[in-house]
Amino acid sequence: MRIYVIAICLIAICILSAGGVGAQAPARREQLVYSLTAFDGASFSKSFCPPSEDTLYFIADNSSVIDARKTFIYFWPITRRYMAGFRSLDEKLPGTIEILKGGEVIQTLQRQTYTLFYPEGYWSDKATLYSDQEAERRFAEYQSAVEAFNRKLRDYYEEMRIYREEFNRFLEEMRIRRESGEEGITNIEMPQEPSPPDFVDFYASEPAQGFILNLPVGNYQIRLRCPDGRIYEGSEKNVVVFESRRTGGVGYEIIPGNRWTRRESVDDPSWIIHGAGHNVLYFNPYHQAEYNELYHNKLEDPQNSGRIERWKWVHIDPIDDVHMVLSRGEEILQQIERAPYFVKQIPGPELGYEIIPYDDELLQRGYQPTFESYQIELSTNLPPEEYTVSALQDGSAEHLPESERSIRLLRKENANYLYPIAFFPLVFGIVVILSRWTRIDR
Amino acid sequence: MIQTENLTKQYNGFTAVKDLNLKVEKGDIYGFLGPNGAGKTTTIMMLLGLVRPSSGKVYLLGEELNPRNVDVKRKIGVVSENQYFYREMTAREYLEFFASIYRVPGVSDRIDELFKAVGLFNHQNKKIGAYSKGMQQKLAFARALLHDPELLILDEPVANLDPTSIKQLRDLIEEENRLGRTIFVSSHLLSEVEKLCKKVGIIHQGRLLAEDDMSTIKRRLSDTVVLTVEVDKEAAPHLEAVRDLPFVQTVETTSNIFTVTLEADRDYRSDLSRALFESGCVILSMKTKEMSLEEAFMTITQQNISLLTAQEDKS
Amino acid sequence: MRRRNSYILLIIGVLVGVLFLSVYFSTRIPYGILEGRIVDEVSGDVVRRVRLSVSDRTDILFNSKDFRFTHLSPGHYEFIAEAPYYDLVNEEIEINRGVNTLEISMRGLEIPGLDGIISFTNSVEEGIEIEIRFRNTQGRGITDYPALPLQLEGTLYHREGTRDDYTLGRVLYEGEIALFWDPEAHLARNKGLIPWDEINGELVEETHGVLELVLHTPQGSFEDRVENVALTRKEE
Amino acid sequence: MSNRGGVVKTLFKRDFVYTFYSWGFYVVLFAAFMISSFILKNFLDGIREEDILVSAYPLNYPLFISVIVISIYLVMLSGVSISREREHGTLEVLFYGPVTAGNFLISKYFKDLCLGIIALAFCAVYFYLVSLTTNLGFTAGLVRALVMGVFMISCVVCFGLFISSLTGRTRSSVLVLLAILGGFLALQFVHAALIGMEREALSTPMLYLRETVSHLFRGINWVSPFAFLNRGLDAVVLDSPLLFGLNIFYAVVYSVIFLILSIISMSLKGVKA
Repeated sequence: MRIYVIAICLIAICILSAGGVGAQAPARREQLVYSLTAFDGASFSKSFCPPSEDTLYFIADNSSVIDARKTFIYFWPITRRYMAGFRSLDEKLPGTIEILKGGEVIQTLQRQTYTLFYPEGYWSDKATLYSDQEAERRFAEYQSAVEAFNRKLRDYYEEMRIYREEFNRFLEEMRIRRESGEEGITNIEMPQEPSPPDFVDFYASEPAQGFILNLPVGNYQIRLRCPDGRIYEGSEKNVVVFESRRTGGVGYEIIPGNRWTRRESVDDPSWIIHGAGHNVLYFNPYHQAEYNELYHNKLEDPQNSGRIERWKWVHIDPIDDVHMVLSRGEEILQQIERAPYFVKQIPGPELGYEIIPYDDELLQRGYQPTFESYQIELSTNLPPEEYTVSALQDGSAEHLPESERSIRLLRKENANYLYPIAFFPLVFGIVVILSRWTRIDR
Repeated sequence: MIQTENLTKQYNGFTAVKDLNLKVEKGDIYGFLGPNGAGKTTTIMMLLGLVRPSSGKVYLLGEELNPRNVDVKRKIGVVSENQYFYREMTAREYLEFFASIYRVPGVSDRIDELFKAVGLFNHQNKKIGAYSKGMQQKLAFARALLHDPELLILDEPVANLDPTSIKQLRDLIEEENRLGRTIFVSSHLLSEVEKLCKKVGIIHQGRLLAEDDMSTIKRRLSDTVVLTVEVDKEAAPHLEAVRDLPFVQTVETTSNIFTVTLEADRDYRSDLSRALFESGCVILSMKTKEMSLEEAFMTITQQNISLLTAQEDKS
Repeated sequence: MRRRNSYILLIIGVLVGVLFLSVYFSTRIPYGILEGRIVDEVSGDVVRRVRLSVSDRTDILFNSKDFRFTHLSPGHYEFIAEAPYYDLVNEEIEINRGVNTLEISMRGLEIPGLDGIISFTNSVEEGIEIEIRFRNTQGRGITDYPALPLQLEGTLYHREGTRDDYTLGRVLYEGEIALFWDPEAHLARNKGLIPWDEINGELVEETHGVLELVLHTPQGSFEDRVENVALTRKEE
Repeated sequence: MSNRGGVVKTLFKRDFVYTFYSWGFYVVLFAAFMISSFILKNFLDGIREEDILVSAYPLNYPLFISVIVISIYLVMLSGVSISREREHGTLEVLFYGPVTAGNFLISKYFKDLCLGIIALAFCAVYFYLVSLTTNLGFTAGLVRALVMGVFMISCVVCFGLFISSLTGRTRSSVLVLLAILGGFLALQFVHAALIGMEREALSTPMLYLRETVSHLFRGINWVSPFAFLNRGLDAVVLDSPLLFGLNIFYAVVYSVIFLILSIISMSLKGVKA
């Protein structure tokens, strides 16, 4: 009897606890959040940390920006995430950020001006953080570059206008000459079309204010202190500053020739490229670093989840000043240079595409290359064995560290033999047991 | 060879063996008698160090027993009540295995010799799983004798055997005894012990009731007659009249019935009826229950326990 | 069998006990929580940019009434609330273990730089709604101000003529106009209403009125006139 | 050779040899390899569409599955090894002679470990044949994984022996083993489910439960032999000699602790069912 009573109590506890799950639907509240511009190994991830998350994550010895502000926070049950209504309320909280380690304040941060500088243009991921005067200078540089571009554009439009007028005159002249019976090549000079100016090839974000944080590996706490010395309610958070487990490796993005939109990554040195049949592969090497999955996901957005026992590779920078080699053992089979390629759409009923080398003809027809890459062809003539691809610094015979990847060409036609192989322990067993039977009296 | 001092074993408040003091001399065939559940197996387990005594001491071959002292165990052979085997082995493999554990020299000859002695020579390459109970018992004997032990402990050795096999094994035991081995046989069959043993210990409910020469014990158990006397009155008030008679050993009453144990040296029935008549009772019936040795033991009751203990006191 | 059952019961009992105790202790917080609402005394609306302080903690509410401080050790504290153009609130409070609630209303002091009013009217279903906007010396609208105890009086005339050229006609309404607070509004959160059934006489479609207003504030009285009051009831 | 060593060797030899005279061992290997073949066949079929597939070393997963299957077999085998001899009485007969709990357990341990090693040798042969057939490659990593497998199997066997030393009957050994392993799995599941839940969506008792479960989970990571298996094979994939060595060290410590616990528990429990 007693056991039933206890069981009922246990069930009741579970039901009551489960009841709490639905009961606490949080409403829209004005709350303190930290907005984050965190260095993620390659670029900067922007997110915010809602009050529900008590820890912020940053990569060690790199600058990241945080700022404390008040906004409306609400829970969006569909995505199970907190959302911030920065449009309806976005107020910076005045004060300084204190960084504590072991209960002692080790740093006090003031708001600083900063800009994110993208040396390869707005669309590139690569960015550098500049602060204070350098930030102002970089932004001013960008602004003057934009102004210069605008001036050039105005000039270009003016040149275009003149060109059109000249061209019309040229056509008119031609018409008159033709009408007057002149035939063959005329000696009138055709006006040259002006070329448009190139857009600014870098970008700097508008300078903003924030606390710039740059810490060595460790666990810290932060809090926001009001100018009058009080601590803001809800501003205390833990900070985990971590570093990459493995750095200096080379990872590859592979564009398979027959499906250029679905790419493969070969980041971990232990990963193997398995091929069968004919393949053309375009390799794009990257510098990379390996981070803890949980920490890095939380760095990208504190509301992300991840597993602390897993690791992930982050591509830092594309590598383009190397050549690649395909080898079998010590024997080098192919040496591959980086080259531009063009993806040509195939019109008609068989909608598809073809990747062709970019050449002068395409250039003259005004096409831009679609991508640049290292092309490796795995032909059906190669015997099914293990091959290695690796990247070598131009002009050097040394492989870049951790740049080697195995390519295995498989005999997939033999897949059906796998089942018979599994029977061999049984065969072995039959032999052993039969031999035993012959040795005993029945 | 075996000596115990106040050996006691309690399981969760139940006393299986209490203050047991055994003494087995070198060269004895010692019979350890008692009904099922009397504590025989527990005692043997304690002798072998497989069950830890609650209190008391065990001396085997002159040394105090220590579970880690395996050298003593090399000098003991054991046949247990139930036979446990690796049934997937052949009999020969089985003996070879134990020979290896006991490090028996000249294994092959010794095994041949034993198979011949127990009559299993032609079955030695059969799987033990295919053996009959009797064959398994014989194999167990062979295993126990394999390493030429000084002491042979046999727990109900002939329990599952047919008469021919019993004879065969009994001869074997006697033969081994003649060769100088001390033999400790536990049994609930008195007849078995009677034929083999020179010395007997009787255990009941964990206590050693008697330990003596076979002939003495035998006399004690057979020298009594139990009478059931029905009278016309309530028996209890007349108890004293009966108890005081010199030939009466014990007496009990239930309603109008006396259960009286008499000495068996002559017929005391007329003396008894006279005494009862004089105390004012009329005898309605009188029945004699004369037990055989076997019966007496098989149906051990409070009566013959008190009988054994009473005589112990007298002598 | 019975022994084993009693072991199982004992183990389950201990587990349940541990669970209960831990739940009890985990829900029993060892510190005080202070939570509550802070509102404008007159309007019951949000007090903008109110800064709250208790112990060594602080918080600024930009657009909310609800506040909450946690991890306060039990004891006596001074609770301070300060907001621009509001009277400072300074209260002795006692914090006990668990949740403590505090309701605060703040009294508005002044409308900053008030120099006059601009009024608009709007015909709505209930009557003629009057928006009162405050302007400063530069004639700009004032957006951030507390609710003050105001009184509005007005006279509504029938307009004879066009907006640019009219004479005042008969009086349609005269006297005090009820004021209410519109928290959603940006500039004119003070609003008045003249209900239709308090307007004298039959109203003819497409006619307009002229409304003369006097607003009494702690910072003085201000007048304004609305010259094109639509006298048509707006049906929803 | 010392007395003790001789006894251990004899016990070991008997147990070891007779395992090969029954079907269990072969059937388990067959099952493990069938599953592996199935996985590898799928892998190869996966290449059919695109003619390319990037993956971690594809034999790792089947090897992991094989080691798991072998471990389950061995944990069951070792889990019943003492209780079965207890139940059948054969343990008692051994203890009539010069056999102690220590040499009995050590012989059992080495028997199961050697069975594991033989099973891993079979795996090596299987994977070698697979790699010959399909060119999936028999790499140094696989060899390292097989070496690690020996230590992992040692953990599994010691755990099984410990459970067996506690129980008197085969049936209860199996039930206890299943209950413990099932409990580990259930806890892992509950842990995953609770960790995945939003903090905001949990009531205080549930939060507490989550904390408790996560502590328990951390504890289990050092008690469950399968957790060692996981970590060990991870160390192989990561190709870190330090981690590899460390895991071997952990496995040895774990084995020794559980072996000693088993000997103590067996001495206390005695030879009877």
